[in-house]
Amino acid sequence: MKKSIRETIKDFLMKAMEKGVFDAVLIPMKVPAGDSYVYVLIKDKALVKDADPLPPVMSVQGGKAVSSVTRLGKGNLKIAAVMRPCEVRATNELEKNEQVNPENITLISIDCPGVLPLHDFTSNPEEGLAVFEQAEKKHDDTKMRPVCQICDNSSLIAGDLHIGTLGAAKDSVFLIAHSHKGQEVLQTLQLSSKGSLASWKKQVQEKVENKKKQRSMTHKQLKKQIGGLENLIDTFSRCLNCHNCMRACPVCFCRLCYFDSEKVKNVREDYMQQAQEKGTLRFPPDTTLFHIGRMTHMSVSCVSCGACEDACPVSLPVAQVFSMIADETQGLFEYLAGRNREEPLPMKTFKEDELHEMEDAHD
Amino acid sequence: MKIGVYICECGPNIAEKVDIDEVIKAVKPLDNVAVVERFKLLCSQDGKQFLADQIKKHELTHLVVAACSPREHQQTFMDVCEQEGLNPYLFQLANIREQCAWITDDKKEATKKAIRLTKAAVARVQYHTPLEKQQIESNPDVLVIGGGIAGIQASLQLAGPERTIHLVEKTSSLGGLSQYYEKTFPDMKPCASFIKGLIETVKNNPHINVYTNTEIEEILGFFGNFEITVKQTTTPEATAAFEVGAVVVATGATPFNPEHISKYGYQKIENVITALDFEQMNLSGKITLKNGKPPKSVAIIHCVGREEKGYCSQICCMYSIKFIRYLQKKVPSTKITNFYTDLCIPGKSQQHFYEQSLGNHVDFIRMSDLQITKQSDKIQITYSNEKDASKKLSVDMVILSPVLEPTQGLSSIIESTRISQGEKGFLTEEHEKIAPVSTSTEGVFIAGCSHGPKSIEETMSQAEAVTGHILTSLIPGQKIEPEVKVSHISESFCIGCKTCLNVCCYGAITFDDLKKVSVVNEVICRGCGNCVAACPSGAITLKHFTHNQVYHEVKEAVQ
Amino acid sequence: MTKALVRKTSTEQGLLTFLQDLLKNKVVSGVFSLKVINKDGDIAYALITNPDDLKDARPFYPLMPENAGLHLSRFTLKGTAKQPVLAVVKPCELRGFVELIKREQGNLDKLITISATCGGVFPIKMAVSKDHEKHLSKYWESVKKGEIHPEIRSVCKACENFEPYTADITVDLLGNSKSDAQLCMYFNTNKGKELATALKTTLVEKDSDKKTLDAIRKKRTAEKQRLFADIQKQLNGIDGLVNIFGRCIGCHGCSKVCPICYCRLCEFESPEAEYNPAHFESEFKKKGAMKVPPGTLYYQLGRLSHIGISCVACGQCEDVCPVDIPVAMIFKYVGESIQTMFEYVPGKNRDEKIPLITFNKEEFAEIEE
Amino acid sequence: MTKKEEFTPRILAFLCNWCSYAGADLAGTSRLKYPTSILPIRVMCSSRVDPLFLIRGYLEGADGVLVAGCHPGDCHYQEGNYYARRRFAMLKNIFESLGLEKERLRLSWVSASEGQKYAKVTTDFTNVIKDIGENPAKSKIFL
Repeated sequence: MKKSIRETIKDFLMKAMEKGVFDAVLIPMKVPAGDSYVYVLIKDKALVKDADPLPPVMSVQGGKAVSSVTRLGKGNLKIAAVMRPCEVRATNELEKNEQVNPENITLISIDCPGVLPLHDFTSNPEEGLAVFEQAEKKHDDTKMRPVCQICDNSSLIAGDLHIGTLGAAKDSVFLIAHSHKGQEVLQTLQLSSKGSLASWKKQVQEKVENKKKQRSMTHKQLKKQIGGLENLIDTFSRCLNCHNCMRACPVCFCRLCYFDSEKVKNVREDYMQQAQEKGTLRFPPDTTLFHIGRMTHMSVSCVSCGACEDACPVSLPVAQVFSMIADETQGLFEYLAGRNREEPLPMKTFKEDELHEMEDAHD
Repeated sequence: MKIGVYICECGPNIAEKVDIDEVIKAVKPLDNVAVVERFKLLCSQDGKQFLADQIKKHELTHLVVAACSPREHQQTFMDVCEQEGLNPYLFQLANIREQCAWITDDKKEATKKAIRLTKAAVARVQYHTPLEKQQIESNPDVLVIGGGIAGIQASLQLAGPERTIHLVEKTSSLGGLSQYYEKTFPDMKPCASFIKGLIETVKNNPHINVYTNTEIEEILGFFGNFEITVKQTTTPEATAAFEVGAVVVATGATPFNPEHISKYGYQKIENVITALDFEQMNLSGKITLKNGKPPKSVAIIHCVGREEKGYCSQICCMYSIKFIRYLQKKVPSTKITNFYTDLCIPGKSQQHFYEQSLGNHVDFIRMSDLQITKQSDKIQITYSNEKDASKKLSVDMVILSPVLEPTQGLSSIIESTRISQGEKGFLTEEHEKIAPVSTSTEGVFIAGCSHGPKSIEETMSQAEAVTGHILTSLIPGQKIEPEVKVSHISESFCIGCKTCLNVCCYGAITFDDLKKVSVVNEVICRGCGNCVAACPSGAITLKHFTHNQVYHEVKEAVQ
Repeated sequence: MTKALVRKTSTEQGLLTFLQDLLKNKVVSGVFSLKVINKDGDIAYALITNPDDLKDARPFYPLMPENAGLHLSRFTLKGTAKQPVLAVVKPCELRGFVELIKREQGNLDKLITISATCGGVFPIKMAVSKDHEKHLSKYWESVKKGEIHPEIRSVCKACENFEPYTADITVDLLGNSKSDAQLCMYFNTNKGKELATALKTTLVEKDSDKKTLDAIRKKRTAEKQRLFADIQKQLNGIDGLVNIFGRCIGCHGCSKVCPICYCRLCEFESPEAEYNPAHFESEFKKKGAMKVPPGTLYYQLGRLSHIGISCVACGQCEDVCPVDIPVAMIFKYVGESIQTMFEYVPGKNRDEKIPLITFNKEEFAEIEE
Repeated sequence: MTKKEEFTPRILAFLCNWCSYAGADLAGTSRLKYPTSILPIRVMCSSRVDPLFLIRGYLEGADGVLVAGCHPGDCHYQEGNYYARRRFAMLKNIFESLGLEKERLRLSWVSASEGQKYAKVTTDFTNVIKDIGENPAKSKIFL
């Protein structure tokens, strides 16, 4: 039955393309081998049929996709990007870092049921599909990625247009404009939102509330588990230094990561010295440095999308740890990554009267 | 960005074969194209004026011309740009004549291709960046290595109030081999006396510094700015250093020494001498045997060492014939027999010279398996000719005419100039046909027998060719303009694997051991782009042939 | 005949004692080896300077968390070597390091290498849940018998270069039936022998068991041909490539862990490799749609052209691929075919030039048509 | 067969400035006829031709790629074409191993005086390509 909600969404998109509201759509599509989904930028309306606005996995984070299409310029095409809320938020963060040109892009988000761990799906697509369908039906996310299970922003509207599926009547969806751009789209398609959103809002609120509970619980446990240097080092010591997490992360946009650069490479005798101080030096020595360092670089922009954990070959709970840290650091500045395009990046601004709790009392 | 696109009708050449209006229609709508026009003949005076006016009128930032091959008129149009203050490297020429209009009778197909090529040019030009000609100070002085006829000739022609020549000779005297030759072939004009004269003029020339008993220690730098260190081999040893803008390698050649080939009996049998011994004897005025008597019969053996060295020196036959003249003059009655394997008498006057030298006392025998032995007071020559084997002939004197082989001990020169040596040990020219006296190192030239066995005549013309090169490219007081389209290595992307150093055959890339990155010397780089394709990091760009310029041309072409 | 050290003790214990003696007697200042690094018993590379810490070392543990070639490169690249260090690595890691040395990315100053005839390793993903541990005893059995353990990575099953090429010391492991009762190490170089001299250990004349090793190689070759046949079936033209690489997410993790991908910034991450809007628009003309991010197949083919010639088939790329693309097997398959063409075995001989930085005037006349 | 006729291939020809580009010009000035399918890209030396150009050209939909340079020993830059040949040999081998039509790649030595040869090479390369058919990469979305 959710299938047809997908159809509804695609019909909407195709209609919009007919009317020339959009020239192209950026949307996930199943790969020919059928074992995964990737983003595709579609100009030929007919191809939209093969797309899937709500795929069971998130192989590439939508923010990355939008960035790679618009980083070098807005282009001549009006593009609708259909993504999950966390992907829209990542897009907004990237815009704040000049990695996205929003001018010709309309960001469309959909209520997110979560996604399956990428590795689980690719290793057995058929089963994956079945599992996901069930999960969607039953609103049961126990099979979804851990970080999705504690996501309290699965319906957050941060783009131009949002498609609400929660609390919607059979085969129908809520179309919620969230910006001037979004309103224009609905107007040109004579879809100006009249109907009440009450039922959607209600369900969203319920969902958010119990997710918030789960989230703080999980984070508490996690803190116990990894808190303290010893545990932290142990957790990350299995890390292979492949830096897949950084490469999959939408807000890690650096061309060359600091931790891949010369700056972290020492001369031979320094390594010897470090080893001799401790008796043993795990090699390379900067695994923990990398993760903590990365936190300082991007945790204020982390949208808890889980791409990092999906990409980790040794299944470190990266996404969970980072979502925990992100809540803390973003909380400091009453900031929520990507929630609002206008909100300046905490590290690019300051208030004169803030964070006094951090300083020694002056007297 | 405002690109102007101009399509040349080239009279009927393009207009009749390509539907130019179609091309215009296809190009007009492209991004950044400000204007598209056709013109009857863009390389004409009017054409150039037209382009100039267009650049001004439309304030063009880039120019594309669709016309003939870049090998025809690229420079013409680049000059127009330069005059109009538009950087000439913001221009691209689409070849729609040689490689489009002229290759088919199908106008439709030709038009399609013309459109592709022009669009590709437009796509490419958008990625062009202005390039500035750089100018560097240059030193007009020249180092000439080798005081033989080639070195002397080059020095005399180059030396002048504004150009000092440093002439370095390994031995104690100038003149090289030819100072021992009484006469030259085929004109039988005086040689030794002529050389003496030259040596005097060299010594008296205030603009030539002669260094005898001196060898090259090191040659550093590049065209226009070489730093030279030389070492005197006399005791006490002394070194000198000076700077020059160009180097001429005229290290000559030496006759092959037949001593080790027993069949010739050289140094074992009396009155068996080499060509050089004979030249010296002749120059001293008398041709005699050891016992002071004139020889009644003489055998001249050609092609000595040809088999061993694997090449023909192309001059041995000629000087052997010259020896006939010496003998006919000094010991008229003597009987002369020439033994050769192949007779080599090339050139316009040599044949005549040969025929004149024939006479009733002169024999030419094509021989094989030759053997020279002592026979009481005479010398016996055993040989086979076309007809019968092991024939015998006894003579008073045998002259061995050996091939020339390259001078030894050039390693320091070769290493420090990075010029290359062929398998036979002679120096290799840059290109056999299009650059016969230049070498792979710009500013280093070769003249005379160091490049291969040569007659004095050829040696002279090589020396003159070299002088011509230097006089036109290294003008006193004028800066030199090195190639603009050269490689550049991004310090931040280079990982220092030295792949580029390995593939560069000009030694244009050096390694910065402090930063552990490769660095291009833009003055030495010739801009082939080999290092660019070799670099896995994409850290090297070839100016005007960057990845993006080529790639976007490619992409648009196959669209 | 080669000089060998033979001791009546299990290979692992014997080797550890040997290493301990070297550290204790300051013959070397550090030992670079796999080691248990946390309470969960995870294994990773470590630079050990304290002899006591060697008790947790697991020299030839059948896992490859990272290609040690990368580490040795990073360790030796900068600064001058003062203290001698001994590295215990697997044959393909050593070959990777040699390829890096050829690219000026490391050196062998005061670095002694020990390697062993290698029985292959388990996929790293197995180690996450420690699944591999239940196979360990069986694994060591099959190593003794010189058989291919069913659970090791495919590239290992297909590896014919299990004999280290340039190691100073080779530990006799694979096909050595006596390995848990007897340590046998071959000292191939003076660098290696000096260690023995320093410890006043007497070496005997001994030859490695060529027959057994050849037999093993035969098995591996057969397995390789089988696996190559499989991959070849999948690699049928552009459609095959799209099927295999279609799910590539362009994380470039494969290049990050590759011992041959040594570039500071990968060409495919450089500004030159970025696609501008015009590119997408022109792609539409042809196809009406295109994958985002684009160029994933271009990247794979390009990487093949960059490192295929030196690929040591260590399998790291496949281990870390988030979408389980059989990268390693493909690179081994294509790589070997190029390498054979140039008669080049990466990492076999330090003095052999990388084929792409040299040439032979007489070669490949047939390729020009 | 008719299908084959309809299809006009797009063939990239990387030509070195000194020999092959001059040779191609000569073919034109001598009014030799050869297919318009050939799209010349001028480079200074065949050694500038980065294998990546060929890969990209192929993925962009070129039906064939020709690399032409000076004859061995005649390279304007000494040895460039020997390196070009190695890189080409490697790439061709990669194509073969991956089951891609290696016939789409071609290397040819054409001197400045070989207009005839250039016309011949381009003509029969075009025919070869016509036989293989269009480059399937043209229509692939998931590259």
